[in-house]
Amino acid sequence: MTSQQVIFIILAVITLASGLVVVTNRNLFHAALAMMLSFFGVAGFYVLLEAPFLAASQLLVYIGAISILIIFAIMMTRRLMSTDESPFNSQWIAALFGTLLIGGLIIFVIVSVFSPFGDIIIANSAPPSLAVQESTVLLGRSFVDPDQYVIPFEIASVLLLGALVGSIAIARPEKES
Amino acid sequence: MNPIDLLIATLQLRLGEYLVSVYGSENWVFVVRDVLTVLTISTFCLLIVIFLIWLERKVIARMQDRLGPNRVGGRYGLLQTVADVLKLLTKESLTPAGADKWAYNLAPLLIVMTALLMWAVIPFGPGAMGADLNIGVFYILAVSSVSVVCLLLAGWGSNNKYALLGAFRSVAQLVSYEVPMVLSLLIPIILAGSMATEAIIGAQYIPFLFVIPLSAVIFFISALAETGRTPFDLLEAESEIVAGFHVEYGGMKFGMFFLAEFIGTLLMSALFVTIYWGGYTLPLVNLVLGVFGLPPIDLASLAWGRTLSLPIFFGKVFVIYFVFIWIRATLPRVRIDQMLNLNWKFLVPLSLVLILVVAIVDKALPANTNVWAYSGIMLLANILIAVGAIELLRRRGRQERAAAEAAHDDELADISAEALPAAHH
Amino acid sequence: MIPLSWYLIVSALLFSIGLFGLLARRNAVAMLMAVELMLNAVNINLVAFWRYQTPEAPAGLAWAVFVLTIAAAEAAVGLALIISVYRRRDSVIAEELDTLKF
Amino acid sequence: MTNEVLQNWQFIFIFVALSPIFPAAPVILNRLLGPQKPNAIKQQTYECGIETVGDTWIQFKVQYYIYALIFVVFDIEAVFLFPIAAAWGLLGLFAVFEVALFIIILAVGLYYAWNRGALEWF
Repeated sequence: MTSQQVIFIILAVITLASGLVVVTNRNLFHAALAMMLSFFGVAGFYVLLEAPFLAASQLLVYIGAISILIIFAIMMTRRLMSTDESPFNSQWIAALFGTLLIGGLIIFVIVSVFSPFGDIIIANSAPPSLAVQESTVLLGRSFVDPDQYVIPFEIASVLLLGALVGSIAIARPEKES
Repeated sequence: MNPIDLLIATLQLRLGEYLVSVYGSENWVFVVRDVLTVLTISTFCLLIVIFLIWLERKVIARMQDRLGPNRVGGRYGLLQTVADVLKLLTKESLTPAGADKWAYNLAPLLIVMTALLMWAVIPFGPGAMGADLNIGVFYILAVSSVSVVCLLLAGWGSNNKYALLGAFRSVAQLVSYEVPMVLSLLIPIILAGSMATEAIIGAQYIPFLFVIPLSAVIFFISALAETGRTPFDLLEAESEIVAGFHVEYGGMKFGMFFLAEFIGTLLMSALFVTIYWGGYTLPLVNLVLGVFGLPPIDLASLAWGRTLSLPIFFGKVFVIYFVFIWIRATLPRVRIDQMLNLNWKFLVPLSLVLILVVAIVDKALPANTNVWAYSGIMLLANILIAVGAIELLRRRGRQERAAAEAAHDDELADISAEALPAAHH
Repeated sequence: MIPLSWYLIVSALLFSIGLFGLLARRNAVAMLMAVELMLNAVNINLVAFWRYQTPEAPAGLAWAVFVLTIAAAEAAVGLALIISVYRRRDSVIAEELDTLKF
Repeated sequence: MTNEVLQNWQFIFIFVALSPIFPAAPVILNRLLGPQKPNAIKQQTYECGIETVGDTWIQFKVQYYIYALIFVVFDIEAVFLFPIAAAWGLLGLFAVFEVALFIIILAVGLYYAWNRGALEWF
């Protein structure tokens, strides 16, 4: 086992275990903490996949921004965070079976594509070496390249504008007249 | 492995290269080297704080015409901080009733971790750095954004109204000032064409401080706010919210917040030096040497270059750090609405304008422009924007003052109009 | 060397965990957190396929950044809605917000 | 890990793994050295000597949330702009217009927030 594989397994355990805590913990604040840990594990995967820029973005956006929004929302709606009630709704058993079915199906497909049980469609081998070391520069160029992602790039700014305007309009309390 | 070579390699800060030359490029050699580097950087950070606290107390005392620490450790009170650390170590460590134990205990740990982790990409000398990541500056921003979460953890975990209120204030402040900091850091990256810290140092033929001074000023102001230093120390505001998010912490757990603040301030100085002042190099000296036709000093080619660059680097860092202390001794604390207005209504629009102008100027100039002409035009653009912004502020300030005075006069008129008839009766 | 399938399996598991949370949690904020987990799982897939299949074109990276954008926009608007609903109805339990049923 | 990019990141992994030691050691030392005599009064919430009233739950301002909102939007903007800035030297004149458009659209958002009074501390 190489050191990369060891790191991968540690990260996978961190990500999945804290993911489970997120969906099962009664204390919402602890769930949010676990969610941050899970995000952190995902950032580790990005590093292993040689996308360090995305790993840093993951920290900056998910942990530094989205988690803060979520914790704010938890605190603002905190009065209802009673810890004795069940965290699940009435349909949770059906949800569990449905999820197991879907998850099992996806994993079955992955295993049958990549493993000796089925026909090997995609070679399950080492990644090709990166031709361009600077994947970040490649990414930056693709955002403003008219042949690539310039339209999504501009649409993203419109989406952000919409989100900003919409959420300010929704979240601001009505002016007392 | 020869002990004398080992010693020389250590003193030259080339231990990693020495180990590789002896044992070959095995992975375990790199692991050993990395572990040693981590231990060195972290221990250095923990120990320098003892000195920094002493320095801060002494300098502020001098600026306020006091003596400062002068009992423990001789005439200059050199060991005062050591005594303070011992005191913190022997205090009872309390956990307040009703505290969220996870959050309460995790916060001091995490905040020091983030403060330490940022040092990984700061170059102390040519090649002497933890890891030369190609996203260096962005990595620092990402790690520093995690520290915001720690404050929320501390505030929430303490089960204290003041702590929670302090945490909310801190988050509003840190989160707000992260925006101009991020935006101002884009500008040196545009100029250097890379996010790696060492590449940015290499790009500074003329230090960026003299090419894009406005970006440096915006960065410095937001660094003040990000580290929670005066005039932006609303995080602690002893007189308003007791001590902010760490009111319930005592002993070494409190010490950790203190530690993180000082490491963070030193890091911001180091980052400023790296990005705007040529880091461990001597660009201005090299320019003067160039005028006389002498070759520039190239530390990277010297065997002892890394060791020699340390005093250069830390000399600059302590100059910037001194400015931090100076500002603390000079300016009073701002109000929370002033702090937020300064950020959102001044710094953010200003840095957006600055990015646009720098981007346009950079592309408008032909690619083969002389570095002096390029820097001169950039500097001119910066000065023009700064003058324009100040003029705008002045006009706005005059308007507001006029409006306030008019309102005040009206009030006076109303009072006298009401009061006079009453006096007749 | 890590096979591509490892990433895909982890991503599938994370997606399933998120899906379960979305379907089974009562609290609307918790449901939103589960959605964020699912988006993360998708991102792992995008980046893994980019790295193993088309490392020369940054398609996976670029779309991962767009997913990041959408996740942020979704969290901002979703949480604003939750806070607004909480202010009016004094509840963030998804089952209790059933006015449209009647 | 033979790859150079991963070689650098291996250092970060090691740093992350080792860094908890440095804050944890003094805290644990404090535990060992300091006295341990907790009692109910000592552990009460500190509010300048006044007995605490009510729950810690406070109806705090939605304003804090709005600042966080605007921050999130600009944070994402940074994620887009940083790789573009790093690649700036390789880009043509056309990129300036695209980036300017991008920034101006977001500046409109800031202007809206300003105009709506969302930036006022009330």
